Amino acid sequence: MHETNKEWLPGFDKKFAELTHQMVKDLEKCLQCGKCTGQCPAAKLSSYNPREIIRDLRMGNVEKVISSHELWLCFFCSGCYAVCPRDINFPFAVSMLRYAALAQGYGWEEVKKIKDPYAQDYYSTGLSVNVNERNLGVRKEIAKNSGTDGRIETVRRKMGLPPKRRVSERAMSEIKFIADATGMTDLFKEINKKKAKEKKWNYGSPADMVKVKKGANQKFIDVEDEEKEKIC
Amino acid sequence: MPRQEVLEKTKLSDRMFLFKPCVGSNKYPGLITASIEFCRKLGIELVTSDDQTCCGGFLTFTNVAQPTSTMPAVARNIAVAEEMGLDILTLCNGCHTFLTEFSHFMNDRPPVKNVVNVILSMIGREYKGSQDIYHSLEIIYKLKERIRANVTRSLSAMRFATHYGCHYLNGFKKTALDDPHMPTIMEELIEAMGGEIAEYGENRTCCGTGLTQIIINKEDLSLPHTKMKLDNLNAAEPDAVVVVCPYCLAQVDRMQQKLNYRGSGKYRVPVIHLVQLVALALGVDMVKLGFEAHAISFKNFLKKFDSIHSKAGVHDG
Amino acid sequence: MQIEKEPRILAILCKWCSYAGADLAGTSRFNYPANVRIVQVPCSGRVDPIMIFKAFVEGYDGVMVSGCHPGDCHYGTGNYHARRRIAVARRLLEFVGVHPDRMHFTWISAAEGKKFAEVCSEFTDKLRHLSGTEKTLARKELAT
Amino acid sequence: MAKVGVFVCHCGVNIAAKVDVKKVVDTLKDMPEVGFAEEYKFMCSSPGQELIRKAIKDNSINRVVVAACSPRMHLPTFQKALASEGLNPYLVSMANIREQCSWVTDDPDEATQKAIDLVARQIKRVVHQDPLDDIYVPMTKTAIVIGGGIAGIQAALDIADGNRKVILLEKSPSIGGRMAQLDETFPTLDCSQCILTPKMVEAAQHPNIEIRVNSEVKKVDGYVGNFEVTIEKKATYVDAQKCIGCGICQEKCPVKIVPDEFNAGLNTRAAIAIPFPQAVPAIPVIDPEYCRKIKEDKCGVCAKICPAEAIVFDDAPKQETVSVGAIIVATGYKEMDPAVYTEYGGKKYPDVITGMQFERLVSSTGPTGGELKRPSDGVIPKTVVFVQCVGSRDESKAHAYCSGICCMYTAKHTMLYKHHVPDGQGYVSYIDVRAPGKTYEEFVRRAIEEEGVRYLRGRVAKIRRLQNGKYRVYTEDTLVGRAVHVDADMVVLASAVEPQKDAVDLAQMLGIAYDADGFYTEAHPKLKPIETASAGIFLAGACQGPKDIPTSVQQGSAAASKVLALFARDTMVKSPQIATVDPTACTGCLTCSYVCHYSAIEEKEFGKHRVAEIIPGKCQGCGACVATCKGKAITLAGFSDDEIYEEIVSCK
Ligand SMILES: Cc1cc2nc3c(=O)[nH]c(=O)nc-3n(C[C@H](O)[C@H](O)[C@H](O)COP(=O)(O)OP(=O)(O)OC[C@H]3O[C@@H](n4cnc5c(N)ncnc54)[C@H](O)[C@@H]3O)c2cc1C
Ligand SMILES: Cc1cc2nc3c(=O)[nH]c(=O)nc-3n(C[C@H](O)[C@H](O)[C@H](O)COP(=O)(O)OP(=O)(O)OC[C@H]3O[C@@H](n4cnc5c(N)ncnc54)[C@H](O)[C@@H]3O)c2cc1C
Ligand code: SF4
Ligand code: SF4
Ligand code: SF4
Ligand code: SF4
Ligand code: SF4
Ligand code: SF4
Ligand code: SF4
Ligand code: SF4
Repeated sequence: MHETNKEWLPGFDKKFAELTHQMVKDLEKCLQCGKCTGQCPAAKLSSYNPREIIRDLRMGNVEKVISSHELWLCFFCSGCYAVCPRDINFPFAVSMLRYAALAQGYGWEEVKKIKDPYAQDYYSTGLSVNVNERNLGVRKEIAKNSGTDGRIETVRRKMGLPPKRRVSERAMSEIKFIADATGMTDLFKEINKKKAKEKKWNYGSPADMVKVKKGANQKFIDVEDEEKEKIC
Repeated sequence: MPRQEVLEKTKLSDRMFLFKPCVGSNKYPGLITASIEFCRKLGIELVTSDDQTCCGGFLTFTNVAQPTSTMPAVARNIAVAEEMGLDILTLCNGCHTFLTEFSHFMNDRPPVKNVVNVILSMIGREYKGSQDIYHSLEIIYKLKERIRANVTRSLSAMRFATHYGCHYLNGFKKTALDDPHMPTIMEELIEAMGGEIAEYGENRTCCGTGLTQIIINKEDLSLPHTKMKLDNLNAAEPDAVVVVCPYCLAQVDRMQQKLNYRGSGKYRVPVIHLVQLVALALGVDMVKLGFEAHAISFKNFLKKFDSIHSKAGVHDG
Repeated sequence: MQIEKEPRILAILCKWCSYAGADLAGTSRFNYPANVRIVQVPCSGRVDPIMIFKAFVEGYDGVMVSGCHPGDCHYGTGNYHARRRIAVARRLLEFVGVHPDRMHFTWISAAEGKKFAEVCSEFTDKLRHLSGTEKTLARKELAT
Repeated sequence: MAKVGVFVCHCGVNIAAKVDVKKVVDTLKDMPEVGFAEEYKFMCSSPGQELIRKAIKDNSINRVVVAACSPRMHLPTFQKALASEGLNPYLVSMANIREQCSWVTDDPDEATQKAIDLVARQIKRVVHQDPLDDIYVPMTKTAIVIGGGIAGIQAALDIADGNRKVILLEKSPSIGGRMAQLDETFPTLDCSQCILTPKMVEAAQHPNIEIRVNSEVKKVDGYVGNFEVTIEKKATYVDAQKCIGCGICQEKCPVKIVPDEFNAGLNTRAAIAIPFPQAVPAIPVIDPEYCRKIKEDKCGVCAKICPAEAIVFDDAPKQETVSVGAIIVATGYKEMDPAVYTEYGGKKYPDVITGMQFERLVSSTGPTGGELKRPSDGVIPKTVVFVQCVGSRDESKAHAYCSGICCMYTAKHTMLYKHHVPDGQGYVSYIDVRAPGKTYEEFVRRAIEEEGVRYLRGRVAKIRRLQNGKYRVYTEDTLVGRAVHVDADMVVLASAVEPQKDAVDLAQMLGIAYDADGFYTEAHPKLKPIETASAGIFLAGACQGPKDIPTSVQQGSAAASKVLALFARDTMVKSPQIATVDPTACTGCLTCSYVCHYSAIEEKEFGKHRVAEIIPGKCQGCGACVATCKGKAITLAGFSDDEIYEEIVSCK
């Protein structure tokens, strides 16, 4: 049931020692009461279960957690923190665990999805949101509502604003400097190149595997079927 | 923290730094103009700067950048406001969270702060940690009585649902202005402006953006979740839903369009940021509210609003 | 008269927990170095830093103070007072040139005979490794 | 001139096998202080003691050192030997050459050397020892019990049966406490009122018990044996002497909007009311906040109608000071207000009620006459969720501790529920079921197995009201790891047991300790669970920590036996090893009074100065003050600076 290696994976603990040790200490406070999961939006729709992830971490099943699909299901809504009787800031732990996953080669395909729309824009415009509306449907609605071509640039002009928000030259050069100096730029490049490791584990009780939850992630159910033997 | 204590800690000044949110700028520009205009009416000058970029903290929590990279990026943005000697007003739950969390982190750990300042010194800036960072709810609630006294377009007979979003109330459960499970400040504000409240059960449920879920697991998690929330919201039949975060705004606004497009129901509740609502009630020029940039039309909303006002014989200021 | 070159230790023990713990070390026959001398006080809260200085002046190589575990003090809070006073004493010792490690503060319950014997042995070991010079210096200063 | 007799024991071979006893005696007998030295096989035996007695007589020694085992073992033995020869028992000292020497040292030479050293030190020390006299304190053999719940009633009855006078003080209008509000009680499901009422009546009729209701403690002076307690009786506006308890007044009073405390706020009552039908005493009290006569000088109906002319509108609080020898604190607990649980609706949802409200809802003396109907619309709830640990085991919102009783009363509630609504379904949300009492686990199993209650392991995350009037209760079934919800008609919150609001104020008046939560702290968690750190003040019931009825009653009886044991003597003997202040050396800084755990140090006038004074009856002899006093103005008898420093210095 449990991994034999009860330690944090090599490398990870060194790099994030300060943060992770505090985090693991925090997780020790968990009562396993389930209040977090009881209100978790992701748990409602999938086999994700914050309490179980904490349980696994406490039992030393670190690799199981960081190689799981479930790690990438958290909404970061902090609802779990808001109700937790021991004030465990679980979304923070998730964020750290995702770094741990990346350090071990898992989850790169997920951050790639994020990097493309947001990080790329940040690097080139200083903002993580682009003025170009990618969704044509939305553009059509805006066109209808505003009597324009539906582009935000046009609406902004109509409001007496420049077509898109200005970011100064100085600001651009500064954030590029920071990005280059601190390795952000390299990481962006790395994200493009990285090929994700295959995920090893997934959660979910046997009951979840038979019963497809309404609106639940079909993809995960498939995986669960394949992985059934491994878990039981 | 009891509400009174937070209110006492909240300092109002006649000049504040308006921290422009990315979504607010390039998708819903009305947020920024409405803020500037309504604050002007209440005697507060909001200052912006082109040196301000995306807050930067966002990149950490989406794991596309290491905290070591984003810490200086966040500090740089705060430093821009510090150089002007202004406290920061944020319009976004995310900006507020990231700026606050990172500044606490640096203020509590002088060695981290020092390292960050070494990097900032190379671009000629310094992070001091001297200015306060406020969520728009804190400032607007503090202004409640001033707002009440200056309403020129009462919201009477208009029914509003509220959506507080996650990060401010949940993430700061010990220090936020209101209770994470049963907040009332927005309701109080709406009532102060003459509006009515449409209650619905899923008020405190996440909008579904989920910081990254809108990208990572859009179809499987984010969308079904938002749909569930919207169905519940629809049943309360509000004239509009009021939010305090541009990400929530984008999600609730745009996902309605998406669901309509897919034929998964009829969703047409306009989504309005609190600053736009205050600006509306205080009589700010309609163009500055930027309703035209929203996907869900304000046509019916404004029709009802206008008919009430023409009946009452009230005219735009 | 003491065994030559072996460090000499004064152990100031509270009557309720630590003294009883030392007794238990005896009843259980846990040997420990013969140069340990025990003084009984009603409570570790009775321990005055001057007692500790006095001991160093008198030529002890180390002083150990032990009371009941936190929360178990027979007199409620005496051990907390002790902890605070000893922290101050430690700084003073350092100031006058006595290595602060020559003073050991610990909690030993009536059931921890083994712990008492172990602490005595470990403390003796530690004192063996500390050079005597700085203590001599201190003695001179204190004596004048 | 001190003349010390030294007696070195072989303890069979226990000492003699390692220590060369003879050498010890030979080395020490020439010390100038020593007047006599001898060795013997068993010093603690009768012949051993005789040796000491003889030396006192024949060699006129006036101090004794016995080198033997631990003083914890035999010091009293040798003290008695001294006393029997007319020598003050505090003039003996023991060198512990067994536990500290022969048993822990390998090498015989080292052991002998150490033994000589240890004995020599005690010889030096004993010279500094002063004769001490035991302290005798006279006492008042009347007790006061503060709080008239089941624990207080039990304590009062036991003391009264022991033929001592006792005052039973209760701040509300009736004794009975929380138990009077309960319906049936675990683990036997007998009716609470049926077993409590006879005790209440017995207390009221007992010649040795004086019940004082509507009364609170305002001030406590003195110390064990001689406390002076100032009591304030609140204005009740009804003359208890005249009232015949007919109850006409409460029927006729037009103001019927006072929240009924006894029914946990589920209904309202009149401004003048007897708290509940079985109250003892059954005398009404007017609530001045609601009475129209008192507030606006209108009405006056009750005065007109009262057959006994018992109404006195110009009543005022009265204070009185009583002398008592011992105090039992039995002030009980209160149920936490779950309003902070906004995720459970705060107080917004009428059908989300507390455990105590549920008790009243199913009680035949309750607002519905024992029919279980939910508060909002009177519908019989077919699905009820019982939520455990509300406010307990939750350091974030309320308390880190476990309330101890709610697991059991929740199991009881599910059974009572099934008895009222046989076709209903009960759910229990729990984290762990804590049922360690006798037959408790069996009781819980009965709820699960026989009554079909569904126990769901998981803390309730939130409750939302649905359009159809039901309440959706969200939780996780942690045993299968799935987020689930139950749609219930009613929800019962097992709200935490909390100390009384004024618990800390009372503790400070009494000078007793309390923990971070406000529960009173016992002198020792295992061995002195009834005593407080202040002599003569004892604890009983839930004021010390959450407790069920059996334990509260046990503690009530135990506290009574402590009081009776105290009262069995005419005076109190106390160890004379206490601290005294030398007023000429004291600077009056009173630093000492802050460290004293027993509030034994007070201020007094000394000439023109203010100095510290230690109350012998309160001082327990810990010595914390001695170490604190910068002016060395305090001496602790038996552990004076002279005695301790001599031990340190005389080490060779
Ligand atoms: C919902 C519920 C159900 C329960 N069911 C059971 C059960 O089935 N079986 C069981 O064994 N236990 C049960 N209990 C526990 C039971 O109520 C307690 O164990 C018991 O009441 C404790 O008795 P007590 O005398 O210590 O305190 P209390 O009953 O609280 O009595 C204390 C008395 O002191 C008075 N007082 C307080 N402060 C002062 C003051 N300053 N001056 C003067 N008077 C003061 C109060 O007015 C009160 O009358 C239940 C508890 C609850 C909440
Ligand atoms: C493994 C374990 C760990 C524990 N740890 C703790 C702990 O950490 N803290 C705690 O509070 N409690 C602890 N306990 C519980 C504790 O041991 C009991 O609460 C306590 O010992 C009960 O004391 P007692 O006097 O009632 O009974 P006992 O200790 O059983 O004493 C009864 C005595 O009566 C004698 N006796 C029996 N029959 C007769 C007879 N017919 N005639 C004459 N004499 C007789 C027996 O020989 C015995 O000496 C622990 C128990 C166990 C098993
Ligand atoms: S709510 Fe907190 S304590 Fe409870 S299971 Fe979740 S993390 Fe653990
Ligand atoms: S932050 Fe993540 S784990 Fe916590 S409730 Fe939200 S989705 Fe669930
Ligand atoms: S009417 Fe008079 S006698 Fe009767 S209960 Fe009321 S006060 Fe007492
Ligand atoms: S005088 Fe007061 S208590 Fe009496 S009947 Fe009138 S309102 Fe009620
Ligand atoms: S007794 Fe049971 S319900 Fe009550 S706090 Fe303890 S574990 Fe929770
Ligand atoms: S039987 Fe023992 S181990 Fe089991 S629950 Fe009871 S007290 Fe705990
Ligand atoms: S500390 Fe010493 S000097 Fe100060 S009041 Fe107490 S006895 Fe007097
Ligand atoms: S010896 Fe202890 S109990 Fe006595 S007065 Fe001093 S501090 Fe108080």
